[in-house]
Amino acid sequence: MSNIKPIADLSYRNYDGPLKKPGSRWWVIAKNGIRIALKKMALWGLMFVSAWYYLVMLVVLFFVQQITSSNPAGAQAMKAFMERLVWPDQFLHGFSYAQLPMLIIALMLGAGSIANDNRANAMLVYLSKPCDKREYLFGKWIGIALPILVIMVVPTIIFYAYGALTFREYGFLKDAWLLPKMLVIIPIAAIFHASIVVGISSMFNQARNASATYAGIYFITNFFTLLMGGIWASSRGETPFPVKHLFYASIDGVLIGACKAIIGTKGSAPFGIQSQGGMSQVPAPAVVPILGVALLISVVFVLIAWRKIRAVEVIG
Amino acid sequence: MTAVGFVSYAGELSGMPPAEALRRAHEVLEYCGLGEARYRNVETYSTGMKQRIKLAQALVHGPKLLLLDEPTNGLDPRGREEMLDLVRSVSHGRGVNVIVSSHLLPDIERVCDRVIVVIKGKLRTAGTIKDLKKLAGQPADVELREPNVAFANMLMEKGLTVTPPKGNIYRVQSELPPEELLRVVQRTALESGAQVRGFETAVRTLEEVFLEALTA
Amino acid sequence: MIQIENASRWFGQVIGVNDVTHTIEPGVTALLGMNGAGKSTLLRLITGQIQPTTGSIKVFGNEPFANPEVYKRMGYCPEIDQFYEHKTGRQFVNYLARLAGMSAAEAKSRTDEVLHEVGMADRADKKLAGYSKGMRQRIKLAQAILHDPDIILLDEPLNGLDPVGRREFMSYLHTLAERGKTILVSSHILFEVEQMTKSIMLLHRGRLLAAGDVSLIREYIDKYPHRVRIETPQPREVAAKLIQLPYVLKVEFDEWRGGIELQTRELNQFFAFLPTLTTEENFTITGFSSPDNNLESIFHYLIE
Amino acid sequence: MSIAPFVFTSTLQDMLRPKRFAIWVIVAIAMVVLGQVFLRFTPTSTSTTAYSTLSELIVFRILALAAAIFATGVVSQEVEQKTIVYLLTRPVPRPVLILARTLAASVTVSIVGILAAVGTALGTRASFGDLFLRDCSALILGAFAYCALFVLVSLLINKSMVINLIFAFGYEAAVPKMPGDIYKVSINSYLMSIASHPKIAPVTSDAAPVATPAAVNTIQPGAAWLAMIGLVVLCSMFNAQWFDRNEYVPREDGD
Repeated sequence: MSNIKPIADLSYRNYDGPLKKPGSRWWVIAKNGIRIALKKMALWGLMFVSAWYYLVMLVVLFFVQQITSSNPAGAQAMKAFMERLVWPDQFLHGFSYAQLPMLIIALMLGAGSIANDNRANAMLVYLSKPCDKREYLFGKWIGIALPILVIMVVPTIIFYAYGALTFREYGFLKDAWLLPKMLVIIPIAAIFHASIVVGISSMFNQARNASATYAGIYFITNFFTLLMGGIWASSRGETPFPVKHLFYASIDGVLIGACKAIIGTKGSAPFGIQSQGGMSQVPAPAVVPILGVALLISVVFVLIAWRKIRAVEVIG
Repeated sequence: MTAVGFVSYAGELSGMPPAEALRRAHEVLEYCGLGEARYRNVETYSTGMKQRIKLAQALVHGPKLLLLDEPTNGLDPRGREEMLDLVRSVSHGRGVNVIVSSHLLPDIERVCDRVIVVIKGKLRTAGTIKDLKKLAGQPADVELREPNVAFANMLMEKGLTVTPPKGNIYRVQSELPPEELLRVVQRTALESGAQVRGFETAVRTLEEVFLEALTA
Repeated sequence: MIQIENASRWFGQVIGVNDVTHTIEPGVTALLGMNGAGKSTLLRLITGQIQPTTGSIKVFGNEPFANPEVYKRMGYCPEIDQFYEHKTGRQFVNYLARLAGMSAAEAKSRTDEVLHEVGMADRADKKLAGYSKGMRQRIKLAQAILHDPDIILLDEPLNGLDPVGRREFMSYLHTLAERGKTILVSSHILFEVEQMTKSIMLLHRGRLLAAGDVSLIREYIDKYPHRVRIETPQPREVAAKLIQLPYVLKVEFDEWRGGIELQTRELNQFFAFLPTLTTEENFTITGFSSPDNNLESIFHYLIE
Repeated sequence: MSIAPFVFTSTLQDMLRPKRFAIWVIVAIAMVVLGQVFLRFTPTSTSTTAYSTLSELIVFRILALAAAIFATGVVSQEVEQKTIVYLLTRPVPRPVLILARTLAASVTVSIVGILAAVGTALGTRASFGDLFLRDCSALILGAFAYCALFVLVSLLINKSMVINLIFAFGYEAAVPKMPGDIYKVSINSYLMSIASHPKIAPVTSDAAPVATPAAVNTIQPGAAWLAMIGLVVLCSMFNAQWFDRNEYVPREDGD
């Protein structure tokens, strides 16, 4: 018994424990990115803000129900209101009003993702580990796409469940494919946001500049949509060719257009307010081209990120 | 990101399971002398501590080969000493082979056993530092309290070759064994009124080895 | 000539420099200290980038803060590694030469001259972004000696240079010092500082802990008596002899490398006595040296 | 004082360097395209009204944006990138340094403004008549005013770019349209009075008002000129004194 030395040797000892093969590093990177983001309180606030349309609709529908059940006269008004409600449009509005908060969330998650690594030239740390560029980029990308996907899906499912349970007789379930369609467009939106942010983040070495640029692009293209909307509204009759398509030529325009196309609705004023014309009724673009544009933009930005990520800065 | 977070993240990136990575992160931070600052945010670290955490994240997954690029860059004297001791303690007798690249040759002498000199992409000299520093003919370096010309001349009269002094250090060449040579040197010093403050077998500094390799 | 009288400087609550008084003479002076001891602050005070909170600093007799007169005769090599990345090395140095008041032609010739001196004559036409650390350092050194200043302040001048570059620049500094220039070098690499100069200024937590000639300073460190190491195959016998000497305080045996190490305050007396051991009493001693007679140990003793 | 010309020309060269100035040329070209598009889609407007609308809505915004960007290049960008130490330890009096650099920035921004105005005129096929010349003088004066002001802000606050941008896009866009006399406190109103565009027909639609009619602007061009020149002189004198007295050392752990 006595040959065990009473005092341990705390000097450096080697680690010979298990080492996983490369291929699982992207989840490590993604998990780390999400953990850092979740620490920011603003993110939680934005999550609720992004679902504000659904929340408001829930409150509106709840009160409409209360009023009608209390006095029969109200029932008449409620039936009229319910008839007017086009359910797919509620999801369209829920989805489109979520895009701006989504953009901000994407920036919070991803603006610094590669930019900070560029500044701290942490690329040396990553790529000197058994983790190659593919995993690095995919890890960073998932770190943005996954949270956005979850933040958008949860309110949609809650609203769908509430609608399906209480408003079946008002034709909520008329379009049986409504939920599956939403479950198609939401991942596309997540891919779209994540790819752009990853691409832009890799072009800078400061999160601040990356966010400023992306915000700049967003507002400039948005201004463009505003202009087109204005022109479309003022020339009520026929819609000159470019306007119908250029209307969707902004960051959230592409997504809103894709959502309209997938759900297959012309769109209507929010909250079931009666109004004809106006921007919300610009006809939906064709499905394939708008999705093609969305995916093309995503691929382009991911390629930008791929080219920009280099362990050693080779200067000509 | 805290130090522990960063090092365990680096561990996971190397393939370690999360639990192992965290345990090992604490251990490695302790070795690198960052034990008490392990929960602090890495951005608040001083340059010295940043150099040490770089070493920590390189060691976390128990590498067999460690590549260090200018490990003592930007460190103050005490920081450099600690870093050099750290590198020595990690490598000698621990099965970790270390390659250090640095412009500070005395640092290299302190840490490394072997040296490779690469000039313009080609390998010029290689070998253990002990051999490279050996000087043919075992000359001795005699350090006087202050330079003394008489002392040098007297030595030469006694058949010893003396190179011109660098500061107050004279290099004396002879076939005598060191203790005999010392006696001769000290007797000459007494005669010439000089005071000998140091007597060592002369060695080439690594810098001389480098410069020689350059001109070869 | 630089006179510093009771100069101190705070950044909010952080103490940069605290009541430093010293006059820096022509020749090479080394500014030493740990990270955060106040070296950069002192350099910024002397180069007039900041003003002292108390006390005063005089360079050539007048206030350096935002004072073009002083800058005409002062060169400064900062520690930063930032440049105008889009310019080439030659353009950068030429730009600063023109700013120093030189005419276009004068600036061009002086730039070529200086680039040659720092060994960058043939490589100065690439964009600064693509320079190695050593090349950037040489460009910084070039702009510091551009207008042949009488005072040159260098913050970590050899940072990133290869051994040959270091050797060349140290000898270059030596020639400048001989031409009567006042050179202040802030550096962490003590064995290089030792080869450059004997006179140092040691800052510690903002205070000037020691200033002057290194060997003189060594005398005053009485907490750590001088050490002498003796290589001998008869350690015990030699030790027995040495213990008799009144001024020998302590003798240690080095198990690992053999030989003995002793401590004494009277180096002169000891070294006067030592020859008797080898010549008269026939002890075999193969060598002896004083291991702590270098700047590193002095720095270590003072900072503890 | 002989060093001032060099400081001015070197800074101007630096600001007009292709990599940095190209974006503004592209903006001018974009104005040509925008002019065409605007003309085609608003059949009711003639080329002068189109030019005036676009000039007021976009060209003067571009001017303010360029001023915010180039003004930071005068001092605060150098401080942030720590290269300011090379300028401050040169034998150049600080007032000369900052005034010459601000002048260079103002000239650059004027060029940007005029390029944009030329682009708009080409786009809307407007004649280069006296309306265009009035616009140019307003743009040049605006460039000097904005640059002097934004350099002043950059001397006082270190993260000044954001504040300048908010001023350029928020304050300068909103205040001139406010009722009452408050519009007299915004540079844009003075520039508008110098440029004195003809009353523009409002382009309204129920969705989002694209351009609202300008509030009644009672500033006389002469008074406007005086006000602007006064502003430039005042700011420049303040900048010179302030820069000469204060420390501009990049912030990092005070070693």
